[in-house]
Amino acid sequence: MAIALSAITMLVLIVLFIIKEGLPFIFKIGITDFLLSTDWEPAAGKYGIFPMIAGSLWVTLGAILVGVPLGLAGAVFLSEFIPQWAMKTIKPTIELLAGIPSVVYGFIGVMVLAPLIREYLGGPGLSIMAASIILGIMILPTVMSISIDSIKAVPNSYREGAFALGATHWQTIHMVVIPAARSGIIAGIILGLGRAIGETMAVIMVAGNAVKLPNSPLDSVRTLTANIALEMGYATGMHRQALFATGVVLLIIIMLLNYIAMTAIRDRGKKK
Amino acid sequence: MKIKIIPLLFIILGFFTAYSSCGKEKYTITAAGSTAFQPFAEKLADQYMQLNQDTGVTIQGGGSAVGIQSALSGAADIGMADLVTLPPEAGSLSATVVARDGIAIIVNLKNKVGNLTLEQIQGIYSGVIKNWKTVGGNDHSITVVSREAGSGTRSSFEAIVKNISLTKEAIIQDSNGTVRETVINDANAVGYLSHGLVNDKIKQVSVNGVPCMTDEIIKGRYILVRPIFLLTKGAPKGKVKNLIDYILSSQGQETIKSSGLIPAK
Amino acid sequence: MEGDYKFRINNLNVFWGKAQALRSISIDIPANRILGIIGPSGSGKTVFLRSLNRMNDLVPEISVEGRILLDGEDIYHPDVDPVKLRKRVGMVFALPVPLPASIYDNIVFSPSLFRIRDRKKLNHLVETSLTSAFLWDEVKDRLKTSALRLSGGQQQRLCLARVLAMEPEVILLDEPCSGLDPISTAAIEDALGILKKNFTIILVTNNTKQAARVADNTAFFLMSEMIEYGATEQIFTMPRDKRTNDYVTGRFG
Amino acid sequence: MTVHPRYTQTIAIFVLTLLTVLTLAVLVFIIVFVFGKGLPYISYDFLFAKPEDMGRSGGIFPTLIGTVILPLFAIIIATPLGVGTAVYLTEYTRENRITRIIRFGADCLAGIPSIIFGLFGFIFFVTTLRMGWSIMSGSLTLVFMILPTIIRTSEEAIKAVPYSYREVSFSLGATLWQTVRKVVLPNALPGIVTGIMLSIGRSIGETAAVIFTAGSSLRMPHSIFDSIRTMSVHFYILAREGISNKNAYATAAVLIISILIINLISYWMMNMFIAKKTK
Repeated sequence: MAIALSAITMLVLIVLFIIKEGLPFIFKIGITDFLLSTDWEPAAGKYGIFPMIAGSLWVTLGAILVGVPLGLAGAVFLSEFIPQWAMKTIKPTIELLAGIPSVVYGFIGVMVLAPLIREYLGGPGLSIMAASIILGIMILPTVMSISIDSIKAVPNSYREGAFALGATHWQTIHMVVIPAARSGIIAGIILGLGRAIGETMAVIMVAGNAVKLPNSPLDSVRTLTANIALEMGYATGMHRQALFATGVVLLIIIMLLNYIAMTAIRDRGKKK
Repeated sequence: MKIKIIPLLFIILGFFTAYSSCGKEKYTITAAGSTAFQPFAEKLADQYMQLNQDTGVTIQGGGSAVGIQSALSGAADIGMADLVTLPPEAGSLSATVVARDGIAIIVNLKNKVGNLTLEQIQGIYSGVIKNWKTVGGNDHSITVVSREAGSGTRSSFEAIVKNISLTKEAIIQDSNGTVRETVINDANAVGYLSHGLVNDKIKQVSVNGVPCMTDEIIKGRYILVRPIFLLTKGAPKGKVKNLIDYILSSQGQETIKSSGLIPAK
Repeated sequence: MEGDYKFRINNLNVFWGKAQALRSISIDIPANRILGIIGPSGSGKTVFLRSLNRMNDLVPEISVEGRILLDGEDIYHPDVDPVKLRKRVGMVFALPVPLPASIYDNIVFSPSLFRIRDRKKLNHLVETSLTSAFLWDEVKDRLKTSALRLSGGQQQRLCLARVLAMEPEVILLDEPCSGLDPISTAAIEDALGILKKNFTIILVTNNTKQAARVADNTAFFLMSEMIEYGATEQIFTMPRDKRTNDYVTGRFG
Repeated sequence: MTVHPRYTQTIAIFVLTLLTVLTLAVLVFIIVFVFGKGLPYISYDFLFAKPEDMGRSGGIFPTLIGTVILPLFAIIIATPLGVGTAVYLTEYTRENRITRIIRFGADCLAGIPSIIFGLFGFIFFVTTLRMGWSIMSGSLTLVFMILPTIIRTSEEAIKAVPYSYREVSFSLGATLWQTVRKVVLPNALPGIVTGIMLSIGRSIGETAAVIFTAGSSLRMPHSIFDSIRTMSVHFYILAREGISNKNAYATAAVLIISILIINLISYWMMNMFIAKKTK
């Protein structure tokens, strides 16, 4: 009880801290000006973060498009079609990848991926596409390893029941196993999503950080996190409050995403 | 219950070692701030500690604003900042110029442009000049690489070039090293960085006909130059003063010069 | 129906949410006998059984009214600790649920909760419980292997032995043989026949023949009500209620 | 709609195989790339000598120590807190508005960028509590950062323990706490360990939060109130400031190897544990 409360208090503390530092600023600037203006020039007193909001959403969406199908497919394949002994080497390898620092992924993005994109697809290379792919790869291990755990946790009797009713292995997987493991899989995706939208260093390295609304996946963007991290070291006064306010917006976006995900789980649960 | 006692023991053990070693700890000076000056500060600190065995010097990065803030809050004894003009909140701090640093304009080795005027630089960074053709290069659009808002290098650069309203197409990189990497990798890129970090993988262009070289800076002919400040709360005293004096001594200034920075005077 | 009564139950009503799961049940259960409870699925047998060791407490939607006396004490009295009650009233579930640990550890699970640490005593307990559950000979050489490797019938006898090791006074069995082969079923029935010397046994079963074979007394539950209660012989040969007759002769359900 | 299930199955398995191979290929490429560029420079001296000239030459020993100590302290503090909270949420409270809010909060916090934790740590621990840039500030900040992950993964693992196990435990006279300790936690352990592994990984790989709180001093720390630099921060500084690419790759390779070793140890421990239960 005391433990739970202290952990929760710690978490609340952080949220309050961010809100206290950031919220007054938003009201001072005006919510619409802050959220919808496309001009970010702290030196000139212009604080519009719309390009960063767009940037974060694009990059996260891209990461999900790359990471979730791959991660889920990998998890299903590895837990349903691979013998136990092979799994014993593959799963640790995946978890190993979850531990590789994001800066290493970012560095590989700069050294390998960005030049490829610049060469073959055009643009500056440091772009939404580069960031999406790198983030997608980064969240792969998280999505995969948690999905594997929850697929493994589905009792074998469910599978046997489905087989006994004449289902093929694939039907069993998508009609019985995945629905049963859904809660865990979604938890994995949410964790991955959180990691993608919250990732800072790797994104700074590969996204190019230009403050503008992107026109194509090959354009350079700046995410909300990058905006905070890039300027935090220097910012003082209003500028620093603006960065905390960026943090508040980020927090709200994350809450919205989680809320949507949770309603999705609940609604699907009701239909059953 | 077993589960909980073990970590507790660890924590207690941690505190114990902390306090037991606190007793024999020597005096430590902490300096924090400018990432551009950090490498040189490390070097100077090493030399200083060779001479003064009783004093430890810890160098932290974080950026110029961290330098100012930590000097103000007392988190660091010395704040390091590399801005042309210090922000108003640094007014209460005592500032000592210990070195100067040239800002070099760099392009890719394949680029044939060798000189830019201040007006051309202003035009490129404001997004008015979009093609290398306009300034005597090949027919390629320019990839503008700049630093993050608040960066000491960027604010100094913009303060000297004047009237830059940075083009929205600009790629933003958060350190000298990455600006350099970006320009190395992109044939159409232009960037600026600390003079000491120019290497042979990139090409440095002259500004108004003057190359960015130590001699030219000392003579005052190269104009993109910014000072590096050490900030202290009140006038430096005791060990801190001792350290700053060492940096300003001929030996310290020699180190600064040999590492690629420009001496204070 | 002579002798001491272990349980005396008076006007027991159980509600599951708004629905009534048991309707004014009154029954006295004699000690050292086997009570068989029969009835179709959904008649309230399991809910009744779980009221006796307060397992129903774990389901927030369930509320219990009425009096259940165990040796004259109201088990729903606020002073009664359900944990201590459950130690006196053990339970075997319909599906065998061995904990994922060794056979030995499954048996000593309960004793070790009560701080019995003495190896010799534990070993002795393991042997006697497994023997009483007719399982000792089959597993005595592999007590340290996982209980999950046993067959279904062996697992259910392990669960019985696990309850015995707790040294309870009453054993509740909730359709313990529903998934088992005839040989395992026979083994469990034999074990119960011997165990009743030391325990009061309440056996819920879907299998009326099983009740006829092992129970001393039998109660018939239908639609949340207890229709009839009496000596097993009487229930099966001269039921007073027509519905009982229909059920035991297999005419419905 | 009318495609025969067998064909769907064949197509599905084909697609799955393809995606899995692609995934594994990408992941293997990353490891091979880093090892290829970094392994040749790793030597005894590189690991155990002190860095010279900002890391341009010399070794990485102090950062090795930092990488071990910082996550270790963080995990030691965060694990009991996180698992305890998960147990409390799943076993001691009924599902209600408050537990949902807490869970929602934990989910959201899992998504907060580490830079914010870094900032919080900098202002709260480093300046307000005057711990300075230190091992202490760094590991406490990491505790905040990994707590949500540990809570959520532990909760999932605990929920996955079959309800029947709990019933059995209660019916054998166990109290709630005994049930949690002897039945629920042991059976949830693999999932909990996965969460802890993820958190260790995240702590080791963290740059933004650490650089602001533990600092980036390259010297050997003498106490937990000294600043320290972890390998990730070292890598970041080497690579970003263009100090030395080859030392950066070598540091990354060492990082991956250390994570490998940690994972192997935890797998070994977990296998020992599972073996004890099923042998």
